[in-house]
Amino acid sequence: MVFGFGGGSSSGGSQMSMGGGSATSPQIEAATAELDMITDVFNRLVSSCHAKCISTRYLEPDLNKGESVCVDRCVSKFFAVNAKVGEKMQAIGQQAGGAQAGAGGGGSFF
Amino acid sequence: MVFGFGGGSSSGGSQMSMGGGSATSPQIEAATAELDMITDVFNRLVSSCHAKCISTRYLEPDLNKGESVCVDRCVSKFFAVNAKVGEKMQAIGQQAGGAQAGAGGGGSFF
Amino acid sequence: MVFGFGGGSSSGGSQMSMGGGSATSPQIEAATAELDMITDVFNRLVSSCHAKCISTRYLEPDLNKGESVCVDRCVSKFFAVNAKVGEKMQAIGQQAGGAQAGAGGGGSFF
Amino acid sequence: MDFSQLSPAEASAMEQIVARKQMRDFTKLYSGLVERCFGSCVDDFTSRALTTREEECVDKCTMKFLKHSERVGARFQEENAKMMAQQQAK
Amino acid sequence: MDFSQLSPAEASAMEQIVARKQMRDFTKLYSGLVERCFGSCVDDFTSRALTTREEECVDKCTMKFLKHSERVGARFQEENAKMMAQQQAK
Amino acid sequence: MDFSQLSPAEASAMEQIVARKQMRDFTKLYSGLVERCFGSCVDDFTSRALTTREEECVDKCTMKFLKHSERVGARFQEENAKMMAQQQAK
Repeated sequence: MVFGFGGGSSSGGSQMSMGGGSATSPQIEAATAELDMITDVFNRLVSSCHAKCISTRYLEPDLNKGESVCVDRCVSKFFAVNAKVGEKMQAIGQQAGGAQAGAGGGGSFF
Repeated sequence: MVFGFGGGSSSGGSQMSMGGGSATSPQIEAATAELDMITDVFNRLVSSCHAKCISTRYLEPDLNKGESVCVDRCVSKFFAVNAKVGEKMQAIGQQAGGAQAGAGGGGSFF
Repeated sequence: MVFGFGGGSSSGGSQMSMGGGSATSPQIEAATAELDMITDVFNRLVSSCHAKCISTRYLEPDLNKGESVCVDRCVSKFFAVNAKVGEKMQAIGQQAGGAQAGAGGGGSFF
Repeated sequence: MDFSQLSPAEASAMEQIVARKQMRDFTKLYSGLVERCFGSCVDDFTSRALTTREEECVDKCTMKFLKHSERVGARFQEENAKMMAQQQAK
Repeated sequence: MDFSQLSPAEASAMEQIVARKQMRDFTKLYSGLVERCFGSCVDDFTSRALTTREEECVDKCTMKFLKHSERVGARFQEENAKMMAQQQAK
Repeated sequence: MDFSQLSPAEASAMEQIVARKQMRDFTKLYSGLVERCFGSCVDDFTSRALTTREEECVDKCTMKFLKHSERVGARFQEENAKMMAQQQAK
Protein backbone atom coordinates (compact mmCIF):
# COMPACT_ATOMS: atom_id res chain seq x y z
CA MET A 1 0.00 0.00 0.00
CA VAL A 2 1.63 3.20 -1.13
CA PHE A 3 -1.08 5.59 -0.15
CA GLY A 4 -2.19 4.65 3.32
CA PHE A 5 -5.69 6.00 3.77
CA GLY A 6 -7.39 5.42 7.10
CA GLY A 7 -8.79 2.14 5.94
CA GLY A 8 -10.80 2.90 2.85
CA SER A 9 -8.06 1.38 0.78
CA SER A 10 -7.81 -1.96 2.53
CA SER A 11 -11.55 -2.42 3.00
CA GLY A 12 -11.84 -1.58 -0.67
CA GLY A 13 -9.27 -4.23 -1.45
CA SER A 14 -11.30 -6.95 0.15
CA GLN A 15 -14.40 -5.76 -1.65
CA MET A 16 -12.51 -5.89 -4.92
CA SER A 17 -11.53 -9.52 -4.60
CA MET A 18 -15.23 -10.30 -4.39
CA GLY A 19 -15.44 -9.04 -7.95
CA GLY A 20 -13.02 -11.65 -9.22
CA GLY A 21 -12.65 -10.59 -12.82
CA SER A 22 -12.12 -12.88 -15.76
CA ALA A 23 -8.99 -11.73 -17.57
CA THR A 24 -7.25 -9.84 -14.76
CA SER A 25 -6.21 -11.20 -11.38
CA PRO A 26 -7.54 -9.69 -8.15
CA GLN A 27 -4.00 -8.51 -7.40
CA ILE A 28 -3.82 -6.57 -10.65
CA GLU A 29 -7.25 -5.13 -10.05
CA ALA A 30 -6.34 -4.01 -6.56
CA ALA A 31 -3.10 -2.44 -7.78
CA THR A 32 -4.92 -0.69 -10.63
CA ALA A 33 -7.59 0.60 -8.27
CA GLU A 34 -4.91 1.92 -5.93
CA LEU A 35 -3.11 3.59 -8.80
CA ASP A 36 -6.33 5.24 -9.93
CA MET A 37 -6.99 6.47 -6.42
CA ILE A 38 -3.53 7.95 -5.97
CA THR A 39 -3.74 9.75 -9.29
CA ASP A 40 -7.19 11.06 -8.51
CA VAL A 41 -6.07 12.37 -5.12
CA PHE A 42 -2.90 13.86 -6.59
CA ASN A 43 -4.79 15.70 -9.32
CA ARG A 44 -7.22 17.15 -6.81
CA LEU A 45 -4.29 18.14 -4.61
CA VAL A 46 -2.57 19.94 -7.48
CA SER A 47 -5.67 21.86 -8.41
CA SER A 48 -6.72 22.62 -4.81
CA CYS A 49 -3.33 24.05 -3.89
CA HIS A 50 -3.15 25.95 -7.16
CA ALA A 51 -6.47 27.59 -6.29
CA LYS A 52 -5.31 28.41 -2.76
CA CYS A 53 -1.73 29.52 -3.42
CA ILE A 54 -1.05 30.62 -6.98
CA SER A 55 -1.95 34.11 -8.12
CA THR A 56 -3.63 34.01 -11.54
CA ARG A 57 -2.15 37.36 -12.51
CA TYR A 58 0.90 35.45 -13.74
CA LEU A 59 3.49 38.18 -13.28
CA GLU A 60 6.44 35.77 -13.44
CA PRO A 61 7.06 32.20 -14.68
CA ASP A 62 8.47 30.97 -11.35
CA LEU A 63 6.83 30.29 -8.02
CA ASN A 64 7.62 33.27 -5.81
CA LYS A 65 8.65 32.85 -2.18
CA GLY A 66 5.14 33.28 -0.78
CA GLU A 67 3.67 30.82 -3.26
CA SER A 68 6.34 28.20 -2.53
CA VAL A 69 5.78 28.34 1.21
CA CYS A 70 2.04 28.27 0.71
CA VAL A 71 2.27 25.18 -1.53
CA ASP A 72 4.34 23.28 1.05
CA ARG A 73 1.85 23.99 3.83
CA CYS A 74 -1.06 23.38 1.52
CA VAL A 75 0.11 19.83 0.79
CA SER A 76 0.54 19.11 4.52
CA LYS A 77 -2.92 20.43 5.28
CA PHE A 78 -4.45 18.48 2.42
CA PHE A 79 -2.96 15.27 3.83
CA ALA A 80 -4.30 16.19 7.26
CA VAL A 81 -7.79 16.72 5.83
CA ASN A 82 -7.47 13.45 3.96
CA ALA A 83 -6.64 11.63 7.21
CA LYS A 84 -9.48 13.36 9.06
CA VAL A 85 -12.07 12.45 6.42
CA GLY A 86 -10.74 8.89 6.36
CA GLU A 87 -11.09 8.52 10.15
CA LYS A 88 -14.58 9.95 10.06
CA MET A 89 -15.73 7.62 7.31
CA GLN A 90 -14.16 4.62 8.99
CA ALA A 91 -15.99 5.48 12.22
CA ILE A 92 -19.26 5.78 10.33
CA GLY A 93 -18.59 2.53 8.47
CA GLN A 94 -18.03 0.68 11.77
CA GLN A 95 -21.21 2.15 13.26
CA ALA A 96 -23.14 0.99 10.24
CA GLY A 97 -21.64 -2.50 10.53
CA GLY A 98 -19.33 -2.08 7.59
CA ALA A 99 -22.04 -0.82 5.26
CA GLN A 100 -21.17 2.26 3.25
CA ALA A 101 -23.80 4.41 4.99
CA GLY A 102 -24.97 7.09 2.66
CA ALA A 103 -21.96 6.55 0.49
CA GLY A 104 -23.83 8.07 -2.43
CA GLY A 105 -22.02 7.93 -5.72
CA GLY A 106 -23.69 4.71 -6.68
CA GLY A 107 -23.76 2.66 -3.52
CA SER A 108 -27.21 3.62 -2.40
CA PHE A 109 -29.57 2.96 -5.23
CA PHE A 110 -28.83 -0.41 -6.81
CA MET B 1 -34.84 0.52 -17.92
CA VAL B 2 -34.35 1.90 -14.47
CA PHE B 3 -33.79 5.49 -15.37
CA GLY B 4 -36.38 6.40 -17.96
CA PHE B 5 -35.03 9.34 -19.89
CA GLY B 6 -37.16 10.79 -22.65
CA GLY B 7 -35.66 8.48 -25.21
CA GLY B 8 -31.92 9.05 -25.15
CA SER B 9 -31.50 5.80 -23.32
CA SER B 10 -33.39 3.54 -25.70
CA SER B 11 -32.03 5.16 -28.86
CA GLY B 12 -28.61 4.74 -27.31
CA GLY B 13 -29.32 1.09 -26.70
CA SER B 14 -29.90 0.41 -30.35
CA GLN B 15 -26.74 2.28 -31.22
CA MET B 16 -24.81 0.15 -28.75
CA SER B 17 -25.80 -3.16 -30.23
CA MET B 18 -24.30 -1.91 -33.48
CA GLY B 19 -20.97 -1.96 -31.71
CA GLY B 20 -21.17 -5.65 -30.99
CA GLY B 21 -18.09 -6.10 -28.84
CA SER B 22 -15.94 -9.18 -28.69
CA ALA B 23 -15.85 -10.30 -25.06
CA THR B 24 -19.03 -8.67 -23.76
CA SER B 25 -22.56 -9.20 -24.99
CA PRO B 26 -24.69 -6.28 -26.22
CA GLN B 27 -26.92 -6.83 -23.17
CA ILE B 28 -24.00 -6.38 -20.80
CA GLU B 29 -22.83 -3.34 -22.68
CA ALA B 30 -26.27 -1.78 -22.58
CA ALA B 31 -26.61 -2.47 -18.85
CA THR B 32 -23.12 -1.07 -18.20
CA ALA B 33 -23.88 2.04 -20.22
CA GLU B 34 -27.12 2.54 -18.30
CA LEU B 35 -25.31 2.08 -15.00
CA ASP B 36 -22.70 4.64 -16.02
CA MET B 37 -25.42 7.08 -16.99
CA ILE B 38 -27.32 6.72 -13.74
CA THR B 39 -24.17 7.20 -11.70
CA ASP B 40 -23.16 10.22 -13.73
CA VAL B 41 -26.58 11.81 -13.29
CA PHE B 42 -26.65 10.98 -9.60
CA ASN B 43 -23.24 12.52 -8.96
CA ARG B 44 -24.24 15.70 -10.76
CA LEU B 45 -27.48 15.77 -8.77
CA VAL B 46 -25.62 15.44 -5.47
CA SER B 47 -23.23 18.23 -6.31
CA SER B 48 -25.87 20.51 -7.87
CA CYS B 49 -28.17 20.28 -4.85
CA HIS B 50 -25.23 20.68 -2.49
CA ALA B 51 -24.36 23.93 -4.26
CA LYS B 52 -27.97 25.15 -4.14
CA CYS B 53 -28.97 24.06 -0.63
CA ILE B 54 -26.06 23.47 1.73
CA SER B 55 -24.41 26.37 3.51
CA THR B 56 -20.63 26.04 3.39
CA ARG B 57 -20.25 27.69 6.78
CA TYR B 58 -20.66 24.23 8.31
CA LEU B 59 -22.11 25.29 11.66
CA GLU B 60 -23.51 21.83 12.47
CA PRO B 61 -22.94 18.26 11.25
CA ASP B 62 -26.61 17.62 10.41
CA LEU B 63 -28.82 18.97 7.67
CA ASN B 64 -30.94 21.67 9.27
CA LYS B 65 -34.66 21.99 8.53
CA GLY B 66 -34.25 24.53 5.74
CA GLU B 67 -31.52 22.50 4.05
CA SER B 68 -33.58 19.28 4.22
CA VAL B 69 -36.62 20.88 2.62
CA CYS B 70 -34.44 22.52 0.01
CA VAL B 71 -32.78 19.19 -0.88
CA ASP B 72 -36.14 17.46 -1.36
CA ARG B 73 -37.40 20.17 -3.72
CA CYS B 74 -34.05 20.37 -5.42
CA VAL B 75 -34.18 16.68 -6.40
CA SER B 76 -37.72 17.11 -7.77
CA LYS B 77 -36.69 20.11 -9.80
CA PHE B 78 -33.58 18.38 -11.10
CA PHE B 79 -35.73 15.51 -12.37
CA ALA B 80 -38.07 18.02 -13.99
CA VAL B 81 -35.15 19.71 -15.74
CA ASN B 82 -33.87 16.31 -16.79
CA ALA B 83 -37.24 15.47 -18.36
CA LYS B 84 -37.44 18.86 -20.06
CA VAL B 85 -33.95 18.57 -21.58
CA GLY B 86 -34.77 15.01 -22.68
CA GLU B 87 -37.98 16.09 -24.46
CA LYS B 88 -36.18 18.96 -26.14
CA MET B 89 -33.36 16.77 -27.41
CA GLN B 90 -35.77 14.09 -28.61
CA ALA B 91 -37.72 16.74 -30.53
CA ILE B 92 -34.52 17.99 -32.12
CA GLY B 93 -33.40 14.45 -32.87
CA GLN B 94 -36.68 13.72 -34.67
CA GLN B 95 -36.44 16.94 -36.67
CA ALA B 96 -32.95 15.97 -37.74
CA GLY B 97 -34.14 12.50 -38.76
CA GLY B 98 -32.59 10.76 -35.81
CA ALA B 99 -29.19 12.34 -36.24
CA GLN B 100 -27.62 13.82 -33.14
CA ALA B 101 -27.79 17.39 -34.44
CA GLY B 102 -25.02 19.43 -32.92
CA ALA B 103 -24.53 16.85 -30.25
CA GLY B 104 -21.00 18.10 -29.71
CA GLY B 105 -18.93 16.03 -27.33
CA GLY B 106 -17.52 13.94 -30.10
CA GLY B 107 -20.42 13.35 -32.43
CA SER B 108 -19.74 16.19 -34.77
CA PHE B 109 -16.18 15.85 -35.92
CA PHE B 110 -15.40 12.25 -36.77
CA MET C 1 -2.57 12.48 -36.87
CA VAL C 2 -5.77 14.45 -36.97
CA PHE C 3 -5.02 16.79 -34.14
CA GLY C 4 -1.51 18.05 -34.60
CA PHE C 5 -0.26 19.13 -31.19
CA GLY C 6 3.24 20.51 -30.86
CA GLY C 7 4.67 17.08 -30.34
CA GLY C 8 2.96 15.70 -27.28
CA SER C 9 0.95 13.43 -29.48
CA SER C 10 3.81 11.84 -31.36
CA SER C 11 6.07 11.45 -28.34
CA GLY C 12 3.08 9.91 -26.61
CA GLY C 13 2.67 7.53 -29.50
CA SER C 14 6.13 6.13 -29.09
CA GLN C 15 5.58 5.77 -25.38
CA MET C 16 2.38 3.88 -26.06
CA SER C 17 4.00 1.26 -28.23
CA MET C 18 6.23 0.49 -25.26
CA GLY C 19 3.12 -0.65 -23.48
CA GLY C 20 2.35 -3.30 -26.05
CA GLY C 21 -0.99 -4.52 -24.81
CA SER C 22 -2.26 -8.05 -24.99
CA ALA C 23 -5.60 -7.94 -26.77
CA THR C 24 -5.26 -4.66 -28.64
CA SER C 25 -2.61 -3.70 -31.17
CA PRO C 26 -0.37 -0.67 -30.63
CA GLN C 27 -2.10 0.94 -33.64
CA ILE C 28 -5.52 0.60 -32.03
CA GLU C 29 -4.20 1.90 -28.77
CA ALA C 30 -2.62 4.91 -30.42
CA ALA C 31 -5.81 5.67 -32.34
CA THR C 32 -7.91 5.28 -29.19
CA ALA C 33 -5.58 7.54 -27.23
CA GLU C 34 -5.76 10.15 -29.97
CA LEU C 35 -9.54 9.92 -30.06
CA ASP C 36 -9.69 10.39 -26.29
CA MET C 37 -7.42 13.39 -26.52
CA ILE C 38 -9.43 15.08 -29.26
CA THR C 39 -12.67 14.55 -27.35
CA ASP C 40 -11.15 15.84 -24.15
CA VAL C 41 -9.85 18.97 -25.88
CA PHE C 42 -13.13 19.51 -27.69
CA ASN C 43 -15.17 19.26 -24.50
CA ARG C 44 -12.92 21.74 -22.74
CA LEU C 45 -13.16 24.04 -25.75
CA VAL C 46 -16.97 23.91 -25.71
CA SER C 47 -17.16 24.70 -22.05
CA SER C 48 -14.40 27.37 -22.10
CA CYS C 49 -16.02 29.29 -24.96
CA HIS C 50 -19.46 28.90 -23.37
CA ALA C 51 -18.09 30.53 -20.22
CA LYS C 52 -16.44 33.34 -22.19
CA CYS C 53 -19.15 34.08 -24.78
CA ILE C 54 -22.62 32.91 -23.79
CA SER C 55 -24.77 34.99 -21.49
CA THR C 56 -26.44 32.80 -18.88
CA ARG C 57 -29.52 35.02 -18.77
CA TYR C 58 -30.89 32.95 -21.65
CA LEU C 59 -33.11 35.58 -23.22
CA GLU C 60 -33.40 33.74 -26.54
CA PRO C 61 -32.81 30.19 -27.82
CA ASP C 62 -30.41 31.24 -30.59
CA LEU C 63 -26.88 32.56 -30.51
CA ASN C 64 -27.13 36.30 -31.01
CA LYS C 65 -24.74 38.17 -33.29
CA GLY C 66 -22.29 39.12 -30.53
CA GLU C 67 -22.20 35.58 -29.17
CA SER C 68 -21.60 34.06 -32.60
CA VAL C 69 -18.67 36.36 -33.36
CA CYS C 70 -17.26 35.76 -29.91
CA VAL C 71 -17.46 31.96 -30.34
CA ASP C 72 -15.59 32.09 -33.66
CA ARG C 73 -12.76 34.14 -32.19
CA CYS C 74 -12.79 32.08 -29.02
CA VAL C 75 -12.10 28.87 -30.95
CA SER C 76 -9.21 30.52 -32.82
CA LYS C 77 -7.71 31.80 -29.60
CA PHE C 78 -8.12 28.45 -27.90
CA PHE C 79 -6.18 26.79 -30.73
CA ALA C 80 -3.50 29.46 -30.41
CA VAL C 81 -3.20 28.81 -26.68
CA ASN C 82 -3.08 25.09 -27.38
CA ALA C 83 -0.18 25.59 -29.81
CA LYS C 84 1.63 27.88 -27.37
CA VAL C 85 1.35 25.43 -24.48
CA GLY C 86 2.46 22.62 -26.78
CA GLU C 87 5.59 24.52 -27.89
CA LYS C 88 6.42 25.39 -24.31
CA MET C 89 6.12 21.81 -23.11
CA GLN C 90 8.11 20.49 -26.04
CA ALA C 91 10.89 22.97 -25.25
CA ILE C 92 10.87 21.88 -21.61
CA GLY C 93 10.81 18.23 -22.63
CA GLN C 94 13.89 18.71 -24.83
CA GLN C 95 15.73 20.56 -22.06
CA ALA C 96 15.01 17.70 -19.71
CA GLY C 97 16.23 15.16 -22.27
CA GLY C 98 12.79 13.96 -23.18
CA ALA C 99 11.69 13.38 -19.59
CA GLN C 100 8.32 14.77 -18.66
CA ALA C 101 9.77 17.25 -16.17
CA GLY C 102 7.28 17.93 -13.46
CA ALA C 103 4.52 16.60 -15.60
CA GLY C 104 2.49 15.94 -12.50
CA GLY C 105 -0.73 14.07 -13.03
CA GLY C 106 0.89 10.79 -12.26
CA GLY C 107 4.26 10.99 -13.92
CA SER C 108 6.23 12.14 -10.94
CA PHE C 109 5.56 9.73 -8.13
CA PHE C 110 5.72 6.17 -9.45
CA MET D 1 -31.00 -2.63 -11.06
CA ASP D 2 -33.10 -5.10 -12.91
CA PHE D 3 -30.96 -7.76 -14.57
CA SER D 4 -33.89 -10.05 -15.45
CA GLN D 5 -33.22 -9.81 -19.17
CA LEU D 6 -29.67 -11.15 -18.69
CA SER D 7 -28.61 -14.80 -18.73
CA PRO D 8 -27.18 -16.21 -15.45
CA ALA D 9 -23.62 -15.92 -16.80
CA GLU D 10 -24.27 -12.37 -17.91
CA ALA D 11 -25.87 -11.48 -14.58
CA SER D 12 -22.78 -12.76 -12.78
CA ALA D 13 -20.48 -10.77 -15.09
CA MET D 14 -22.68 -7.75 -14.50
CA GLU D 15 -22.40 -8.18 -10.74
CA GLN D 16 -18.63 -8.03 -11.06
CA ILE D 17 -18.88 -4.90 -13.15
CA VAL D 18 -21.19 -3.31 -10.59
CA ALA D 19 -18.86 -4.27 -7.72
CA ARG D 20 -15.85 -2.81 -9.50
CA LYS D 21 -17.78 0.33 -10.34
CA GLN D 22 -18.91 0.75 -6.74
CA MET D 23 -15.31 0.50 -5.64
CA ARG D 24 -14.29 3.17 -8.14
CA ASP D 25 -17.25 5.36 -7.22
CA PHE D 26 -16.44 5.05 -3.54
CA THR D 27 -12.88 6.13 -4.23
CA LYS D 28 -14.11 9.15 -6.14
CA LEU D 29 -16.64 9.99 -3.45
CA TYR D 30 -13.82 9.88 -0.94
CA SER D 31 -11.35 12.06 -2.80
CA GLY D 32 -14.12 14.41 -3.89
CA LEU D 33 -15.11 14.83 -0.25
CA VAL D 34 -11.53 15.58 0.76
CA GLU D 35 -11.28 18.17 -2.02
CA ARG D 36 -14.62 19.74 -1.12
CA CYS D 37 -13.99 20.01 2.63
CA PHE D 38 -10.42 21.15 2.12
CA GLY D 39 -11.69 23.86 -0.23
CA SER D 40 -14.41 25.06 2.14
CA CYS D 41 -12.59 24.77 5.45
CA VAL D 42 -8.90 25.52 4.92
CA ASP D 43 -7.74 29.02 4.14
CA ASP D 44 -4.99 29.71 6.61
CA PHE D 45 -1.51 28.88 5.35
CA THR D 46 0.51 30.44 8.15
CA SER D 47 1.24 26.96 9.53
CA ARG D 48 1.53 23.32 8.38
CA ALA D 49 -1.01 21.89 10.83
CA LEU D 50 -4.77 22.22 10.77
CA THR D 51 -6.17 24.71 13.29
CA THR D 52 -8.88 23.52 15.71
CA ARG D 53 -11.42 25.55 13.76
CA GLU D 54 -10.38 23.91 10.50
CA GLU D 55 -10.58 20.43 12.06
CA GLU D 56 -14.09 21.03 13.34
CA CYS D 57 -15.13 22.41 10.01
CA VAL D 58 -13.79 19.34 8.19
CA ASP D 59 -15.70 17.04 10.57
CA LYS D 60 -18.97 18.87 10.05
CA CYS D 61 -18.40 19.18 6.31
CA THR D 62 -17.84 15.42 6.04
CA MET D 63 -20.89 14.51 8.11
CA LYS D 64 -23.08 17.01 6.34
CA PHE D 65 -22.05 15.85 2.90
CA LEU D 66 -22.72 12.20 3.75
CA LYS D 67 -26.14 13.06 5.16
CA HIS D 68 -26.84 15.21 2.15
CA SER D 69 -25.97 12.50 -0.33
CA GLU D 70 -27.95 9.94 1.67
CA ARG D 71 -31.02 12.17 1.50
CA VAL D 72 -30.49 12.86 -2.21
CA GLY D 73 -30.19 9.10 -2.76
CA ALA D 74 -33.51 8.44 -1.01
CA ARG D 75 -35.31 11.16 -2.99
CA PHE D 76 -33.65 9.96 -6.18
CA GLN D 77 -35.09 6.48 -5.75
CA GLU D 78 -38.57 7.89 -5.06
CA GLU D 79 -38.52 10.16 -8.10
CA ASN D 80 -37.16 7.36 -10.23
CA ALA D 81 -39.90 4.98 -9.10
CA LYS D 82 -42.50 7.67 -9.84
CA MET D 83 -41.08 8.18 -13.31
CA MET D 84 -41.11 4.48 -14.11
CA ALA D 85 -44.72 4.16 -12.93
CA GLN D 86 -45.68 7.03 -15.25
CA GLN D 87 -43.92 5.43 -18.19
CA GLN D 88 -45.61 2.08 -17.67
CA ALA D 89 -49.00 3.77 -17.35
CA LYS D 90 -48.63 5.14 -20.88
CA MET E 1 -10.70 10.18 -38.29
CA ASP E 2 -8.24 8.65 -40.65
CA PHE E 3 -7.92 4.91 -40.07
CA SER E 4 -5.95 4.25 -43.25
CA GLN E 5 -2.94 2.92 -41.34
CA LEU E 6 -5.08 0.23 -39.69
CA SER E 7 -5.76 -3.28 -41.04
CA PRO E 8 -9.40 -4.09 -41.93
CA ALA E 9 -9.83 -6.04 -38.68
CA GLU E 10 -8.35 -3.19 -36.69
CA ALA E 11 -10.49 -0.64 -38.50
CA SER E 12 -13.58 -2.64 -37.59
CA ALA E 13 -12.49 -2.90 -33.94
CA MET E 14 -11.83 0.83 -34.01
CA GLU E 15 -15.30 1.52 -35.36
CA GLN E 16 -16.75 -0.31 -32.39
CA ILE E 17 -14.59 1.68 -30.01
CA VAL E 18 -15.70 4.92 -31.66
CA ALA E 19 -19.38 3.88 -31.52
CA ARG E 20 -19.13 3.01 -27.85
CA LYS E 21 -17.29 6.24 -27.14
CA GLN E 22 -19.91 8.29 -28.97
CA MET E 23 -22.57 6.65 -26.86
CA ARG E 24 -20.68 7.50 -23.67
CA ASP E 25 -19.98 11.03 -24.88
CA PHE E 26 -23.63 11.56 -25.75
CA THR E 27 -24.60 10.46 -22.26
CA LYS E 28 -22.14 12.88 -20.73
CA LEU E 29 -23.29 15.68 -23.00
CA TYR E 30 -26.83 15.01 -21.88
CA SER E 31 -26.18 14.93 -18.15
CA GLY E 32 -23.78 17.87 -18.42
CA LEU E 33 -26.51 19.86 -20.15
CA VAL E 34 -29.01 19.01 -17.41
CA GLU E 35 -26.51 20.09 -14.79
CA ARG E 36 -25.66 23.30 -16.61
CA CYS E 37 -29.24 24.40 -17.29
CA PHE E 38 -30.37 23.40 -13.81
CA GLY E 39 -27.53 25.46 -12.34
CA SER E 40 -28.29 28.54 -14.46
CA CYS E 41 -32.08 28.45 -14.43
CA VAL E 42 -33.26 27.05 -11.09
CA ASP E 43 -32.88 29.08 -7.92
CA ASP E 44 -36.31 29.05 -6.32
CA PHE E 45 -36.85 26.25 -3.84
CA THR E 46 -40.16 27.40 -2.40
CA SER E 47 -41.96 24.67 -4.37
CA ARG E 48 -41.31 21.24 -5.91
CA ALA E 49 -42.40 22.13 -9.44
CA LEU E 50 -40.56 24.24 -12.00
CA THR E 51 -41.98 27.75 -12.42
CA THR E 52 -42.93 28.91 -15.93
CA ARG E 53 -39.91 31.19 -15.93
CA GLU E 54 -37.61 28.29 -15.03
CA GLU E 55 -39.12 26.09 -17.73
CA GLU E 56 -38.58 28.71 -20.40
CA CYS E 57 -35.05 29.29 -19.22
CA VAL E 58 -34.28 25.55 -19.44
CA ASP E 59 -35.66 25.39 -22.97
CA LYS E 60 -33.56 28.33 -24.13
CA CYS E 61 -30.51 27.10 -22.25
CA THR E 62 -30.76 23.70 -23.95
CA MET E 63 -31.23 25.14 -27.44
CA LYS E 64 -28.50 27.69 -26.97
CA PHE E 65 -26.01 25.13 -25.71
CA LEU E 66 -26.67 22.80 -28.63
CA LYS E 67 -26.29 25.64 -31.12
CA HIS E 68 -23.16 26.77 -29.35
CA SER E 69 -21.54 23.36 -29.45
CA GLU E 70 -22.56 22.91 -33.09
CA ARG E 71 -20.83 26.18 -33.96
CA VAL E 72 -17.77 25.30 -31.92
CA GLY E 73 -17.65 21.92 -33.72
CA ALA E 74 -17.70 23.59 -37.13
CA ARG E 75 -14.95 26.07 -36.19
CA PHE E 76 -12.97 23.25 -34.57
CA GLN E 77 -12.90 21.30 -37.82
CA GLU E 78 -11.79 24.37 -39.78
CA GLU E 79 -9.00 25.22 -37.37
CA ASN E 80 -7.91 21.60 -37.29
CA ALA E 81 -7.79 21.39 -41.08
CA LYS E 82 -5.76 24.62 -41.15
CA MET E 83 -3.33 23.23 -38.61
CA MET E 84 -2.83 19.99 -40.52
CA ALA E 85 -2.21 21.89 -43.76
CA GLN E 86 0.46 23.96 -41.98
CA GLN E 87 2.14 20.86 -40.60
CA GLN E 88 2.28 19.16 -43.97
CA ALA E 89 3.68 22.32 -45.57
CA LYS E 90 6.70 22.13 -43.26
CA MET F 1 4.74 1.69 -6.71
CA ASP F 2 5.59 -1.51 -4.99
CA PHE F 3 4.65 -4.49 -7.12
CA SER F 4 6.49 -7.04 -4.97
CA GLN F 5 3.34 -9.00 -4.21
CA LEU F 6 2.70 -9.56 -7.91
CA SER F 7 3.98 -12.48 -10.01
CA PRO F 8 6.41 -11.60 -12.84
CA ALA F 9 3.63 -11.92 -15.42
CA GLU F 10 1.37 -9.73 -13.34
CA ALA F 11 4.12 -7.18 -12.78
CA SER F 12 4.64 -6.96 -16.52
CA ALA F 13 0.91 -6.55 -17.14
CA MET F 14 0.88 -3.89 -14.44
CA GLU F 15 3.73 -2.04 -16.11
CA GLN F 16 1.68 -1.84 -19.29
CA ILE F 17 -1.30 -0.54 -17.34
CA VAL F 18 0.87 2.08 -15.67
CA ALA F 19 2.39 3.13 -19.02
CA ARG F 20 -1.04 3.48 -20.61
CA LYS F 21 -2.31 5.41 -17.62
CA GLN F 22 0.67 7.78 -17.70
CA MET F 23 -0.07 8.46 -21.34
CA ARG F 24 -3.70 9.23 -20.53
CA ASP F 25 -2.74 11.34 -17.54
CA PHE F 26 -0.25 13.30 -19.60
CA THR F 27 -2.94 14.01 -22.16
CA LYS F 28 -5.28 15.24 -19.45
CA LEU F 29 -2.56 17.34 -17.88
CA TYR F 30 -1.95 18.91 -21.24
CA SER F 31 -5.55 19.72 -22.09
CA GLY F 32 -6.23 20.82 -18.52
CA LEU F 33 -3.31 23.21 -18.76
CA VAL F 34 -4.60 24.65 -22.03
CA GLU F 35 -8.04 25.13 -20.46
CA ARG F 36 -6.61 26.71 -17.31
CA CYS F 37 -4.28 29.16 -19.05
CA PHE F 38 -6.89 30.02 -21.67
CA GLY F 39 -9.37 30.74 -18.87
CA SER F 40 -6.97 32.92 -16.90
CA CYS F 41 -5.24 34.74 -19.75
CA VAL F 42 -7.71 35.28 -22.58
CA ASP F 43 -10.56 37.73 -22.21
CA ASP F 44 -10.37 39.92 -25.26
CA PHE F 45 -12.52 38.74 -28.17
CA THR F 46 -12.17 41.78 -30.39
CA SER F 47 -9.77 39.84 -32.65
CA ARG F 48 -8.94 36.25 -33.66
CA ALA F 49 -5.24 36.38 -32.73
CA LEU F 50 -3.70 36.35 -29.27
CA THR F 51 -2.44 39.74 -28.09
CA THR F 52 1.17 40.03 -26.90
CA ARG F 53 -0.09 40.35 -23.35
CA GLU F 54 -2.14 37.17 -23.68
CA GLU F 55 0.82 35.28 -25.15
CA GLU F 56 3.10 36.29 -22.30
CA CYS F 57 0.44 35.36 -19.78
CA VAL F 58 0.03 31.89 -21.34
CA ASP F 59 3.80 31.32 -21.23
CA LYS F 60 4.02 32.27 -17.57
CA CYS F 61 0.87 30.37 -16.70
CA THR F 62 2.27 27.20 -18.31
CA MET F 63 5.65 27.49 -16.61
CA LYS F 64 4.13 28.32 -13.26
CA PHE F 65 1.71 25.42 -13.38
CA LEU F 66 4.46 22.95 -14.24
CA LYS F 67 6.65 24.24 -11.43
CA HIS F 68 3.70 24.16 -9.09
CA SER F 69 2.83 20.56 -9.88
CA GLU F 70 6.49 19.55 -9.65
CA ARG F 71 6.67 21.04 -6.16
CA VAL F 72 3.37 19.45 -5.14
CA GLY F 73 4.69 16.11 -6.43
CA ALA F 74 7.83 16.37 -4.31
CA ARG F 75 5.88 17.29 -1.16
CA PHE F 76 3.35 14.56 -1.92
CA GLN F 77 6.07 11.92 -1.93
CA GLU F 78 7.49 13.21 1.37
CA GLU F 79 4.11 13.27 3.09
CA ASN F 80 3.29 9.86 1.72
CA ALA F 81 6.58 8.40 2.97
CA LYS F 82 5.92 9.95 6.38
CA MET F 83 2.45 8.44 6.48
CA MET F 84 3.69 4.99 5.58
CA ALA F 85 6.38 5.14 8.25
CA GLN F 86 3.73 6.04 10.84
CA GLN F 87 1.51 3.17 9.76
CA GLN F 88 4.32 0.63 10.00
CA ALA F 89 5.29 1.93 13.44
CA LYS F 90 1.83 1.05 14.74
